[in-house]
Amino acid sequence: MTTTEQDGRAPLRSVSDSPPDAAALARRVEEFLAEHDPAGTDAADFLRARFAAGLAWVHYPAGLGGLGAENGLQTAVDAAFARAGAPENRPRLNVIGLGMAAPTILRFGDDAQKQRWLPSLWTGEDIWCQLFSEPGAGSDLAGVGTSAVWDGDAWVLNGQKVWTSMAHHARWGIILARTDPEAVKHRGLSYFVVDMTAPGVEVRGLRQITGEAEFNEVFLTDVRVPDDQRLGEVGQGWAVAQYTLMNERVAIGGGTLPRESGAVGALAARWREHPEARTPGLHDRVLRLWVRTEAARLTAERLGQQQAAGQPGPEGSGVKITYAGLNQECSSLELELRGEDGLRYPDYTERRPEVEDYGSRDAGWRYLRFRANSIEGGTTEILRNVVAERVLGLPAEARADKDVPWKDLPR
Amino acid sequence: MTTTEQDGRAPLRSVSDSPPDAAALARRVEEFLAEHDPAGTDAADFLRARFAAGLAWVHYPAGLGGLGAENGLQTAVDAAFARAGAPENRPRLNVIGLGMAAPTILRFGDDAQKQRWLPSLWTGEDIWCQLFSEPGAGSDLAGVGTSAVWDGDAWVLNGQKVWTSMAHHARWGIILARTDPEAVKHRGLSYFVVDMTAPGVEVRGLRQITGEAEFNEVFLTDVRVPDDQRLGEVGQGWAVAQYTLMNERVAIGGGTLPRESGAVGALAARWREHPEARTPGLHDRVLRLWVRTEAARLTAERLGQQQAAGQPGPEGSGVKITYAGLNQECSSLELELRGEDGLRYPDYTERRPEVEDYGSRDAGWRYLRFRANSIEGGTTEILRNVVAERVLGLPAEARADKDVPWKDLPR
Amino acid sequence: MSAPATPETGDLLYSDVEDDLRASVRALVEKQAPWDAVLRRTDTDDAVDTDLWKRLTQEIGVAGLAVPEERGGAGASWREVAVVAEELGRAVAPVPFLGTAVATALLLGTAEDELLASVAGGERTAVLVVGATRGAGRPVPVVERQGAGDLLAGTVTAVVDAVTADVLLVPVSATEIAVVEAGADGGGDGVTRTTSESLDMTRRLTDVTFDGAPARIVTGADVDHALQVGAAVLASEQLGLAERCLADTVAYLRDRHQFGRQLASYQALKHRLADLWVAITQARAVARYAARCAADGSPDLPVAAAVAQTHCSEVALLAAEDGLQLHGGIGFTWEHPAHLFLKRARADALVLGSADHHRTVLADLVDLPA
Amino acid sequence: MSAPATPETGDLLYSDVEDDLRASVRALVEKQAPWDAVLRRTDTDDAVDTDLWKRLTQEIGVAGLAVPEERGGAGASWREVAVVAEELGRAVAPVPFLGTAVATALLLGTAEDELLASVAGGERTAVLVVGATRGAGRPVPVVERQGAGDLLAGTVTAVVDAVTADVLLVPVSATEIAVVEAGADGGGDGVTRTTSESLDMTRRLTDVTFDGAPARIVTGADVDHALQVGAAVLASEQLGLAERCLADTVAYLRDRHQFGRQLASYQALKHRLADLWVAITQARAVARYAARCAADGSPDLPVAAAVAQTHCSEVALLAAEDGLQLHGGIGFTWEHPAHLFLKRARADALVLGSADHHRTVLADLVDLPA
Repeated sequence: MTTTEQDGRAPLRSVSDSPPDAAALARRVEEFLAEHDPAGTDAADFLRARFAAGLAWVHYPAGLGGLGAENGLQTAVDAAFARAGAPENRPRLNVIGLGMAAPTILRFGDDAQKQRWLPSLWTGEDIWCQLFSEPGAGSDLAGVGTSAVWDGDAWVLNGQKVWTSMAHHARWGIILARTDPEAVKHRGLSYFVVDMTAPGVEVRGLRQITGEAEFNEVFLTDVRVPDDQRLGEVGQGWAVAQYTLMNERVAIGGGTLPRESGAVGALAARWREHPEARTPGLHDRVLRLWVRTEAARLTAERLGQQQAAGQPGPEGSGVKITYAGLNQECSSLELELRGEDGLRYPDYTERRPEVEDYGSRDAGWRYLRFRANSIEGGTTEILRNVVAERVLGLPAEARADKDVPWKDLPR
Repeated sequence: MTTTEQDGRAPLRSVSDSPPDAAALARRVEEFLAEHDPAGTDAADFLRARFAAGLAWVHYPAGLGGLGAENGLQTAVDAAFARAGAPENRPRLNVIGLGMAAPTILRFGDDAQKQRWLPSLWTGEDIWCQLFSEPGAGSDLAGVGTSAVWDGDAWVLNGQKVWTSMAHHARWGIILARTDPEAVKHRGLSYFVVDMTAPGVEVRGLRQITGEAEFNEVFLTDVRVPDDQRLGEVGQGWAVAQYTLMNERVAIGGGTLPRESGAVGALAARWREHPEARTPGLHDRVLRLWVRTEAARLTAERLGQQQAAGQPGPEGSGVKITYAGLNQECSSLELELRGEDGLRYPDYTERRPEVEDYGSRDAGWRYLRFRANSIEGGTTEILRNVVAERVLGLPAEARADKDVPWKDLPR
Repeated sequence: MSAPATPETGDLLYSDVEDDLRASVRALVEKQAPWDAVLRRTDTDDAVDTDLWKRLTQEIGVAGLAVPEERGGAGASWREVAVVAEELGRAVAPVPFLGTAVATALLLGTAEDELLASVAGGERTAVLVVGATRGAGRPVPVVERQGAGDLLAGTVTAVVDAVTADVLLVPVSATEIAVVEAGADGGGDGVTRTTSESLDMTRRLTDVTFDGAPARIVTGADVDHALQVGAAVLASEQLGLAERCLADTVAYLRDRHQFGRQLASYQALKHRLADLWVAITQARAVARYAARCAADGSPDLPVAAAVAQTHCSEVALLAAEDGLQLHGGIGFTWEHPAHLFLKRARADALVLGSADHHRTVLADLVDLPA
Repeated sequence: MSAPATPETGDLLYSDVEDDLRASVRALVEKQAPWDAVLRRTDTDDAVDTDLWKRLTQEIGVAGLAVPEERGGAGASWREVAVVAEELGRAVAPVPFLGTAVATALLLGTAEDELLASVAGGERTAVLVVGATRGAGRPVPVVERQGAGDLLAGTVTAVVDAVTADVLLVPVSATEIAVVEAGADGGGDGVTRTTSESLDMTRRLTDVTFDGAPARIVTGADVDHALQVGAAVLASEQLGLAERCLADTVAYLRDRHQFGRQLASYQALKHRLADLWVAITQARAVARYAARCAADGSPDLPVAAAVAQTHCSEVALLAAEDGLQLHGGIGFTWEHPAHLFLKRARADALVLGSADHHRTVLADLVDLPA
């Protein structure tokens, strides 16, 4: 499949042989904006044209939304488009697609797959989700049991996934499934792209302790997936999934993070606004959390500077552990400051949450939601293992699952 | 060997067939005191006579310092002697002998051994020490490497022991040594009584972080130990040592422990005496430690009540963990309250400490000394394992030393 | 200034009678209100399990344990009340037991024998109308009396166990309580009750507004004492909850495998559970001591209650938070009971005064001034 | 009242120049003052390693790093000073570096160019005469001036790095400093110094008594600013110490076997070390930020120094205490270095103000009032 004028996409612009530098990119953005007035162009058309012009992710190859430029140059391009009032590509709704699916497709997909999925992914026309975790495979992701069995002309998938963000919005899902239960668990996996509108895919909201259903369970019953929706070789699924997860790390930018951002902000604001609730004991705890948050902020800043200087450090795991704890402790103390108000709750009715802006939510909601911070995206316990083993070089935990066929493991 | 009048001991009093109850014991004490005026009798003579009368440890058999009475009846007997101003048997200096060696001799010794060692042990004429820990075998006591080799007419011991309290006062030592390095480590051990005045026994003070030498290192070089100084069978040393250690547990009496005893007492006193040092932040910390200490006190009381009611609970490990932490945190906070004074130290000169009364020592000394509380007598880490495995029934730690000859273990 | 004297500790163990009582309560609660039933109820408007309450009071007599036989009770003591609280905390049972305990402690000091007997028998429920976070040792806000008659006017927010109370006990001065009949349908003359969603779904808070409500004025009630007794009872509830969280977590970690190993075999998790177990043994000791002080009229009750609340609040919260964490993702779902315990533990840490409040009270009681 | 503004962070990394400086200092210190030599010195009366100090100042120039070239220094900055502090903390080196840093920060604000140059060159050492625990943000007690002349009278207790100082800088009013020549033998006219055993054996405290000591009065010195710079330098010392404790402990646990396994393979120990490592990455970030604020004259220095001291005091103490614990019995012996670090860390947590003091200072600075 190639991009054509018929399907509404602009033709590929011929690009010079050497990748553009910052100045050249700035010129291209300027030219593009001159040709496509953000105010006067349909948003979808604008985004398709921007993709075609190679200004989507400039470090991607030409023809796939990029110009083969250096990775660090994207920020300035995005800023220029933002200043011009250009439409956005639903970055929050498609965070999985943009952050995890796209780099995996680029790395493991063939040309047809890249051409098929990347354009509509980047423009936000198609939302993506990630079907990895299962009820029986959380921290131990390689233990997934969803089966994929070859049936003449397609893979037939059966199983249950859980903790799937955006599944109720998604057109496509990346999925890790077991193609060989006789193999040792890391070697019996393969990686597919599932059409979330295909027969047999059922998405159910998963109600959580806040009362809402932010995540989903996804049930797969005899879902047929063509072989051209496989990424990577059969049995290579674990390596592909590892690559996906490597891209999960939150990128920490080079700019200065605001002091008092995050959960301590609401706590400090409450402290300032309610002198009647102050006690010496609470004061000490507020100050301790303020200092720890400031230390965490400077640590994240330093990590960003290291990454920018090409010294990627392993501090990321530490930063995640720290922020999870701070969110939990700050919101808990905030409830205490609120006293009677802290014992009320707005509404436990089951519903889909509208936005992800935690700052606007009730203190009780935040206290509950933040409990997941030390579980989602790697539990604090697993991250401590990571630090101990990969950073400090301490011996790995003993494992009993290395030389046993997956089907024979205790579950 | 039997007790005779020649060696200064009173002849055995004939005892009735059924063991005496509390009232009978009280009468016997009264009679004994009438016959032996504490004020007018030589202390050693008095103690020997008390042993012979079976009023030393009334639950021991007749002839061995006891009358076969119930265990709980000793407290009243001791109290009656104390009220009468009877001489003491050096209980603090001989804490190892009275608390650990004696029950082990009673349980594993033959008649001759019991008669040989128990009388002079109880009277305090002979101080005992315990030669268990080694530089290479701390928490993992069964790994001891001190060797005992049979050489015609005696065992020849070579090795190094460490953390030996009282060794510089001791006449006898109980020792765990390896008689079979080819066996798996728990099975190659035997248990002996060593004459601390024998050739080849060298006791050196072990200086600790307070500057003092409270403990010792004991070096054994070709020390000959006759076979009649072995307790238990050859190869049974581990079981004997386990019995000794079981007796290490601090007995918690039935009486009411004083509120604010222990390290929090000095902290609270400092707080009361120095209002100029008070800050709100420190106040909160003092109160937290006060509450934790009170909780620990009530927990120890409850444990004592359980034991008195014949429901021995496993709470002892928890109590030890808790007090170690409280001692450390209270003394550390006390240094902070003291400010400048907390930065001074009386004297780091190497010397033997006179007494064990921590309350009379400088705050800095206590801070340093209490660091050992979470190491000596079972580290906090090992005790957490004990609670997790024996109380909560969680799986034991994986071990690599179960089926390997001791000599082949990594060290 | 000097170190406080050491009061006699008294018996901190459970008696055979208490063990039997525990078994009865547990059997009834497990049958009538297993956690999934408790959870389902939270999505309804019937916040209180009135059926369970009826059986607890009438079959087991839980409301009359601390009331002498001659005044219509069972003639047991606050020790037995505390054992029931442990079991109800274990089950996060949605019944007005805590409020009844406080009201009973209050009524015991008055001459309200008829009311006391009916509360003890479970025919009526009564509740002290003060805000949920109010702890002993601070002046209790009072509701205004209108004119010469005994008509009340004012609002008390966030009252525990007021949803279904028949009788409201309202502080109107430092020494006087107004007794207000709330009416069978929840709205007596001049009384409006508004029950809103609460963080702790199993113990909702009610705002009570009086607008000319007729009342009978009673003297002899000691609100601070009642709140101290309540703190002792609440500490036992927290103990029961913490034990449940630990037991559930141990069971889960033994059952669940990751990387081919039982989760329970990971030492870092083992040590966390060991520390939690140690904290719970302490919670048991302080809760038992507070209960025995309440039972024996010990002058050390103010200290015992403050220590118990400070300590048990933190232990219950730790048990609930660690329990949820160690369950991983499943503990974050609505359909798992972990959140019921978390919400109760988080709220309980504020109910009847926060740990911070109780430490401040203790500072005066044990002569450790600011 | 509102949230504080966010100052620019600046560069928190180490430059190549700083890396080279670190390597030079480490090489010298490892050769001249390995831990067993430091330990042996503590049993002598020569508390300060004057020989090491001479080589540090003359071969590497550590005393002049923050002094401009035109005033006799190396023209580097407080960033480089902080790197040296890390290395000296790592070695608990008994040299008057911290005192020199504070004195230098003070003198930079005055016209005392000759004295500043001689301090920068290591020919003389100077020290600010205030008690060891005094932190920025509180009024500094002053020594009395006698009569019309500039003769001092009074005692200042527990001064850091005063053992071998040639020049004493004594606050005599809110804005004035008296410069006192202490004399080569430690006892100038009217000056008595008494150095006693100190908890931290490698940094002993000195009581300084003035009895008619002649002095030269100097203006322009900002004691609070000097103490803030000192706090930033001390934070780096604490960072270095914490890193050393972690490294030593990791090495020990990898080497030591119990129950047939490396101690380093026990997950509970692994997680403790992981947490310590995380805390140290934070200590590095806050210490670097404080150093950069001192270097660049940032108005955020008071906040940065208070945050750094609060955090690094606790991290260094944790590293030293956990380090000793995880070494087991051997760490409790005199002949193992663990106690050198423990004593320094425990003392450092009070030097230039405790964490509690710095939190109180922060409360004002960031508008979180009591």
